Amino acid sequence: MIEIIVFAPLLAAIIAGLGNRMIGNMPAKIVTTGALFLSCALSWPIFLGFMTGSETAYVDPVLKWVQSGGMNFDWSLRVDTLTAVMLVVITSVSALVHLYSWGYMDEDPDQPRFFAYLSLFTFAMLMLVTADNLVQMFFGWEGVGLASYLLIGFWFKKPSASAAAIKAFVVNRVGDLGFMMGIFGVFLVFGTTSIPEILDRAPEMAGSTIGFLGMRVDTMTVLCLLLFVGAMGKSAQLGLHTWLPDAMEGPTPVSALIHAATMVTAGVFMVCRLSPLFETSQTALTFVTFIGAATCFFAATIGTTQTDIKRVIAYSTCSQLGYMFFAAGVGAYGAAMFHLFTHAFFKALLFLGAGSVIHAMHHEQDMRYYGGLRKQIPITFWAMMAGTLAITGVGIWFLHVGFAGFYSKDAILESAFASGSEMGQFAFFMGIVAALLTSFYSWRLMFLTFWGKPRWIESEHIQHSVHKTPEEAGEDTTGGYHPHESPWVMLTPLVVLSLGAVFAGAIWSHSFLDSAEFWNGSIFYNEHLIHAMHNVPAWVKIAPGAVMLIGLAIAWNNYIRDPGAPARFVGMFGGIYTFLKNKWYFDELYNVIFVKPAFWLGRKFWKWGDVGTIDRFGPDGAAWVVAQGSRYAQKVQTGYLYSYALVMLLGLLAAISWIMVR
Amino acid sequence: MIGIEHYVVVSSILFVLGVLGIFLNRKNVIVILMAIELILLSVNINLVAFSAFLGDLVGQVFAMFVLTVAAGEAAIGLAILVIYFRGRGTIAVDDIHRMRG
Amino acid sequence: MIHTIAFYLFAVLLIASAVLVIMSRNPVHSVLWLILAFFNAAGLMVLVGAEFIAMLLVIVYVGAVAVLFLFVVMMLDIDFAELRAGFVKNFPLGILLAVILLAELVLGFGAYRAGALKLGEADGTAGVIAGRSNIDSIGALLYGEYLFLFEAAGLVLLVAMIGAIVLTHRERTDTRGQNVSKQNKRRAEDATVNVKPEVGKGVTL
Amino acid sequence: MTDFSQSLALIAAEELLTVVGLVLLLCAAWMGDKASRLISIVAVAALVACAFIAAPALCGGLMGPERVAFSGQYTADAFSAFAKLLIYASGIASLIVAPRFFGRVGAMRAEYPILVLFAVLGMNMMVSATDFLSLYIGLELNSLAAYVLASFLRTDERSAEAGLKYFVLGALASGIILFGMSLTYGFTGSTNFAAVALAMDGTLATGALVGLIFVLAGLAFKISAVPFHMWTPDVYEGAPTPVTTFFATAPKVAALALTMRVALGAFGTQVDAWQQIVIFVSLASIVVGALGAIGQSNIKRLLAYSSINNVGFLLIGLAAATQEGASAMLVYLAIYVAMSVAGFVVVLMLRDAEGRPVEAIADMAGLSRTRPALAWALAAVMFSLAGIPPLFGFWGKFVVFQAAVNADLVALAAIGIAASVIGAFYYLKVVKIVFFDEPANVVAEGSESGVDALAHKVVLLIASLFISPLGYLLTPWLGDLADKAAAALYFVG
Amino acid sequence: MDGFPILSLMLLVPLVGAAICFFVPAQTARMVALVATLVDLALGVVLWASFDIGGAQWQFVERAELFAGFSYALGIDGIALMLIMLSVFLMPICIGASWNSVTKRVGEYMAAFLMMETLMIGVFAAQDLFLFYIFFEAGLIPMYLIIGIWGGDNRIYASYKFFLYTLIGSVLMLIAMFWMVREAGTTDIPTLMATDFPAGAQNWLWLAFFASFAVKMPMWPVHTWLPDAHVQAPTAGSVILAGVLLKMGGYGFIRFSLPMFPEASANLAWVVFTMSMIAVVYTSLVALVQHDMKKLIAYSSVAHMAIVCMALFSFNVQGLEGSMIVMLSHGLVSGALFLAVGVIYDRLHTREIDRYGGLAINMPKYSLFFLLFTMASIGLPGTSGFVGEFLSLAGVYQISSWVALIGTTGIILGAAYMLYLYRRVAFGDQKNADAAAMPDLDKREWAMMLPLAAAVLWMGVYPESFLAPMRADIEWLDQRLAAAAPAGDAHLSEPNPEAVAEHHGEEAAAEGGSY
Repeated sequence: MIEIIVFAPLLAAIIAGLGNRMIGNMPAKIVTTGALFLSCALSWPIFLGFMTGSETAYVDPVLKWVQSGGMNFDWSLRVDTLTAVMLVVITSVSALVHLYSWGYMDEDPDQPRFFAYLSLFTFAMLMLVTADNLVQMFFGWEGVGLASYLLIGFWFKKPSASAAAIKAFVVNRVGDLGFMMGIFGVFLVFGTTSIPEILDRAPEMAGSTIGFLGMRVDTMTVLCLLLFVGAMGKSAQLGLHTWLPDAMEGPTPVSALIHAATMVTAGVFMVCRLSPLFETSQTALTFVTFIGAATCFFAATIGTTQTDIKRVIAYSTCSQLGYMFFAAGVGAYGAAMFHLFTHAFFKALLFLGAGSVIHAMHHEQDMRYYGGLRKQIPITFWAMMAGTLAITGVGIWFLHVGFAGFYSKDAILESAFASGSEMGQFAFFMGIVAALLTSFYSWRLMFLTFWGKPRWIESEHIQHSVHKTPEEAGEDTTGGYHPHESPWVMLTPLVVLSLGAVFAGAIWSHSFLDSAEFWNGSIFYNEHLIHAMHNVPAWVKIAPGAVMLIGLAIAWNNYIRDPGAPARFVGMFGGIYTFLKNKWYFDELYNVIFVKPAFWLGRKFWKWGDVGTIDRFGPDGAAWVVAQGSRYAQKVQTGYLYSYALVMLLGLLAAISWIMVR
Repeated sequence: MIGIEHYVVVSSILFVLGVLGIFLNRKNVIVILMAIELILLSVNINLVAFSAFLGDLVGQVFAMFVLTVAAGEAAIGLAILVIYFRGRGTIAVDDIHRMRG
Repeated sequence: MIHTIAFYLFAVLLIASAVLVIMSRNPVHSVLWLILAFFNAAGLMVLVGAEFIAMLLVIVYVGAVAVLFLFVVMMLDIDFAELRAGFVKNFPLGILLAVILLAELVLGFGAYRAGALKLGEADGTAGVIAGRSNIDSIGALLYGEYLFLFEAAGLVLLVAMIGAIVLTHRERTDTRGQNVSKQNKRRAEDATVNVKPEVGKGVTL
Repeated sequence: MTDFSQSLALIAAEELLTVVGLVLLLCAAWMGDKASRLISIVAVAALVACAFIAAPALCGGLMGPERVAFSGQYTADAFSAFAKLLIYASGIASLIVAPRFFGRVGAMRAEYPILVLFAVLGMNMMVSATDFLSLYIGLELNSLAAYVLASFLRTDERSAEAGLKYFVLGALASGIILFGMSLTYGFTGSTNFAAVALAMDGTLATGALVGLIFVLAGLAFKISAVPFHMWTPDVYEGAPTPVTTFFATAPKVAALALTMRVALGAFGTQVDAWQQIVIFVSLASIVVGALGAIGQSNIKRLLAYSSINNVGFLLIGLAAATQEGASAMLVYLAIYVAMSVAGFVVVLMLRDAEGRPVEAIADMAGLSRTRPALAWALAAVMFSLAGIPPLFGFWGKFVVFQAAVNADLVALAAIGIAASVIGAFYYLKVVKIVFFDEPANVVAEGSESGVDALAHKVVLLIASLFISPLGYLLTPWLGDLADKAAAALYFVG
Repeated sequence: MDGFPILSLMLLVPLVGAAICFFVPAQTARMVALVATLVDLALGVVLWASFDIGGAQWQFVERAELFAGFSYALGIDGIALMLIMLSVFLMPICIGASWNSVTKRVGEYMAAFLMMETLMIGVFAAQDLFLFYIFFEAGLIPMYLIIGIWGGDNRIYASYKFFLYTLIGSVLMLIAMFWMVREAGTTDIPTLMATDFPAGAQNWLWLAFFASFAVKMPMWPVHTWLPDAHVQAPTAGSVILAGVLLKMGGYGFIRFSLPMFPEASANLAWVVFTMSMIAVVYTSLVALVQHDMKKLIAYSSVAHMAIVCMALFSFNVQGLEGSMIVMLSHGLVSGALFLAVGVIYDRLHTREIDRYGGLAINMPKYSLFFLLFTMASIGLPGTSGFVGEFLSLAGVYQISSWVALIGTTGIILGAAYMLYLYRRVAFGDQKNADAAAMPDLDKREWAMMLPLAAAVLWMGVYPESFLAPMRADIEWLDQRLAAAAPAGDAHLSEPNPEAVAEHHGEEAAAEGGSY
């Protein structure tokens, strides 16, 4: 069964990818989407089985992979609760995205390729979550990276798209360096890469020290941190996040699937999967918490200033991932996974909704040129509304009912507070601020897009479509453009995901958050924390809802009531605005620190090192010396008898002298 | 008493003079040929002197062969010199350097 | 005593004439100095009792080789005035090297101290046969033990002869030899021919 | 010691050569230059016959007193037989290639084969010499013939100049050797190698050492080792190409064999005295030979420098001063002869459209397209000279360096082999011009027909096959023979 | 297959083919070469199939005292088997790659290639020290001619550099060999591998061998011949150069330096590590700024080979097996990349990266293959590159975390330059009309690419096929090195990691066959 789930997408990808233009669009779409729905259909029973406790964890070996000395790892599929959760998330979102793409990519000439990539991605992601050893996880890890690369660069004619693709791959590789080093370290310490064995033996290694880069450090800390670097890269955490916003160059369904719902959460999954390992190092956990909290705040600040609808959602994703990490960091792995689960639904929903908007707006992505779309595309509007309500965590705390985000986000914030550590407190406050910002930018997005007057004519895309310039259009700010609601293949996923965004929290919050039986040992389950979480002060429970309302209010004020307010704000705090607008200047910084020096060094090494030094003093120098010697040897050969005789005499003299002084 | 060392010194001087004659001469090749004869002469003196002082006639036989060969050598040398002169019209040592390098 | 005086006389003359051989501007003079050197060398050889070699030296060298030199010098018909004078550039270096070589030779043998030279010991098989002359003993040796080399030396001379002939002999095209049979076969009608040259054109012979 | 008649039997080859030479001389005098082809053929036949005479001594590994003639002046042992066979082979090759070369300028003269025969005779004496007297006579017999051969194209200025230079410097070298021999004679009391070796055992008067140095220096001239090499390029260039072929092979073999006999035999008890000098000379020869060759534009000159370079490698074997080293030198010599013959035959086969010889390397550009077979043969020669396996030239270096290492001369071997890379420079240059450059269309296209051309091809084919990888199949055989020869050299009776 | 001289036959087939090629017209020569290489490939398959995994260490042994001083001794172990397979696998592809692109002097070209094949197989199959050397050095000649005759504009310089660089590297090795043979009294490689040379001499011998293999490998800073040679060589020449010739260096380390001089290897490992670390970073950065496709790939080869070097001197099974897999993988991948360059070079006759662009539009199949090989070069899991690099670096980490860290940066930089290359070639706009008009792969090119792609994936997904034959040999080597192996820098404190690792190793071995 699990084999079918995992390999059906691969098979579909191969058929669609290699068949490509030979088999045509429709068969490719049918094969891939069909495979995904099949996988999805098979995944839910497994998940539900774990929920009800009728399934138990098992490992399904597939094929021998590598056996080298003591280092053995094989292709095998592991199924347990954690995997099951990921299975449903991946297959469901992927299936819906496949379906959605039928409509979204309808006019694209390269559809088989697109669907093949999507299915390939799904396969890789499934391999990641079913991994029984770290190396297979790494396989999936890189496999999704590849798919991400391909899909970001799907419109490869666009220079920005291919640049973004490379950036995504290379930045991820930086994380992978950590991951690989982590695996090496794990192998060195435990002599295995099998996850269960590592987790079994992790506690007994706690407290030992190891030499690393010439320092003596705590073994478990260094291992966890190395592995976590990998997670940071994949999950776009502070420092290694720069690729994620650029990844929005890919088609929107891709953003929904990969850069919101699944791939970017792989880091969280990894930390949860290895939670017993991380639990052995408090330092590592503190670091995880810090990074998560910092990212969650930092990404949210940027999100408030972006005008590209997808970028806003991208930073939002980044920020939400921060939540998950600090949840994991304080030990609330269940909460982290739960947020991952709910986030998958509402973030995919938001992206697909945004895609629908973009589709309607003739590929215009700048929110400044939207406005008043509520009436034109009502279903999309309501779907987006569901997503926004979910992400901002709307709910009624004392009744304990609300949208999906309400359950998961509140649980995270509460557990952070409840953890009692200083870093937990820091994370809590960061989370609260981020929640405010989340509310603000989410509503800002909604208001700019769906409320107010149409500002479409300013958009070049629209101008292109209606063949008018703003001057020609005159008073009609729509430019005579009439957005249409998307086709049903696109709306159906929206509706389904909306259901998830609305109800997922309520349905599964108990299982994820409070049920040790549900997790059944697949993650580290901290009973104390759960207990403490339920007993946090009331203000802690109220705070998220309160800041959500504040954020909503600010957004309403700025974008509905007083559209001039943002400009005034910019006038007052120009510095901060520019700083945020330019994403804290991370790209520029990296450009100066890494990219430019790399090219500069490369050129130096080449021209000055290889050509100027090694060749010059090596082979060319030797050749020069030889040529010089040759010239001299020829000069000595004057052709005159007496000089020949002289040389003979000199030789004779030298020999005699030598024999005399010997 | 005149010992063998006297003869050796004389022949050494003669030998050195012969060598000098070869590489100091720039004027004409004939003198070089004569210098070679001087060298051979020095060898002959050596051989004969050693032969006498050793009481062994092989040295003198050797000297005879040297003499013979020297005659042949002179003949060949002069013949070569003649054809060289026919070709180039000069026997100045300084001019003999068409081939070099 | 007379032996010593004779030695020094011959030695000094030998060296002096050798110096003049290589220093003379005129090759003819050089040849003459060479002849003198040979004579003196022969004298030295007589002093150590090698009369036969001494005579041979005079006969072969003075009689043959030196004359050959003279002959060639004359034959080549060189304008000696044109020959650039003297030892140029390398002279000091050459002298220096020569002096070093000489010093090393002399010092090397320890020859500067009388009686210091220790010769090897001959096995005695080729000594002077008791009661017979130098030439007699050499003859016995040469035609006995060294017969093979003697023959080979003959070949050396043969080769030298062949070589000299091969190199210098040339069929001269500008001389006319006499061909008797051709002369005899010649008839008058072949010898004369009537021509009628045009005016002003002359006759082609 | 043997009696006189037995001595005469031992020198059968020399006798044959003498008689044939004299008879041919008569023929030449009688029939003139018209008979030159016939004389050549007879001369070749004589050399072949000589080879058959020499072969048993080698194959049987003969040595010892019964191979010594004329009370120790002459030794016809396996060692001399090995060298003689190489000399005969070289002589045959240079006789075969001569008519075509000289024929073009109408200078094929009957004396050429006769002089070659006498030169071979002289070399026979050299390699068999175990006495300074026979050494000297042999050397001079060879040298005089060689001087004449060098200036054989008497109308060619370069040939005359070559002869003159060769003569003057050769005479100087003979003088040096002679002076050395006279000193050795005086300080040891004998001219016989065995006796000299015996007398030289132990500490020695400086005079004898000086004599030793003089003798070796003179021999160094004959093998054209640095710094006594200066004549080589000029003479090789100036001499007619068949003669150069001869010079590069036979006299080198003879002189080296002689050097070995003198250094390891007569002066074998004084290895310490000359080993360092030989090491220096060998390295200097390798480097100077290689450096000198790089700038050359004339292929004959280049091959001359190459021979200097090769002598350097050979001397590494001598520096080892072991029986293994001697054996290695002989193997190297055999291969060297084949390489040189092949190289010069290729040069001889290069003609421009008018039939003039081509000597400029630049004119050989693109030869691989106009004369592919010739080009490949030349490439094989060049790579072989450079010592690149799988060509047989590598084997020569191989055994020599192995001998050096086994004699604990690791540093010498390392430096020597590193210096050999310099040599690769110019060998590659030739290959580059022949294969990589655009055809210069100087060399006439197509292969020629006729008996002479066929003879060239046969010689080239044999030599090329020998230096090709197939040569390795001969190694056990060659090595065995060289071992026997070296054993004879080291025989202490 | 007992007693059947299959190795000799494999040497002979291309040799005979080469001889024939000299004398036949162009098209016949092509066919002859193809048939000869395919026959050799078939023989290789037979060889692999009849190789007894877990059997004797040396198999298919042949011995004949044909020569003086050394023997004609052939025989292979698993390591040699794999490298021979690589050679025979790449050769038909090389012939195919030259099918149309070589038009002048075809017979000689094919002959040179076939000779090359004989020599390559000879290097890996030789069991005699000197026989090995002869094969090792002889390869210079055909390669010199291939670069020099059929190469690019600056071929003369490149061919000289190639020849002299590699020659000077290897001559010192010969002297060391003499010394070894004298010391050990045999030229038999298996015997020498088990000979303990005096520790004092080992360092010098090691250095002499190192000089040769470092150049061949090539290691920084003696790598500069490689970019030139690659750039100037014809496509097939580059393929064989990168694919097999570079492997001779690695093979030399694993066959000679390590087993014969274990102590010296341990003492001087720091040299290798330093040079390799520099190489990884240095050459990767240089690759990043190249404008010439072949040069870029050539520099990437240097970086990859640096990882091989590191891993070889990590003194553990993972490092050794990893380095072998990297070598095999690099043989396939860089060969394939050069082939890919050749495909477009044949069409446009330029290697300037900027002249291309947007090839994914008009050459989608080509772009797919190119992508696959790019990814394999980057070391994407699932391709051969990953298995090798992963094992290698895992091995290196056990000895030094610093070296492993620097080595692992190679995977970042590798991704950067390769993707940058791919982007400039396959992505973006079609800047040049002529590049945009190039047709996609034809059948011949398909037939060349497909086996390579299949092999790359096979090795990535199921490397067991390649690891299994080598396992026993690597273990033997590991045991040989055990006494000399330096301790890693980890020094894990309690509990005792060795005991744990060993215990686990046995367990895993016991379970090994159950899947």
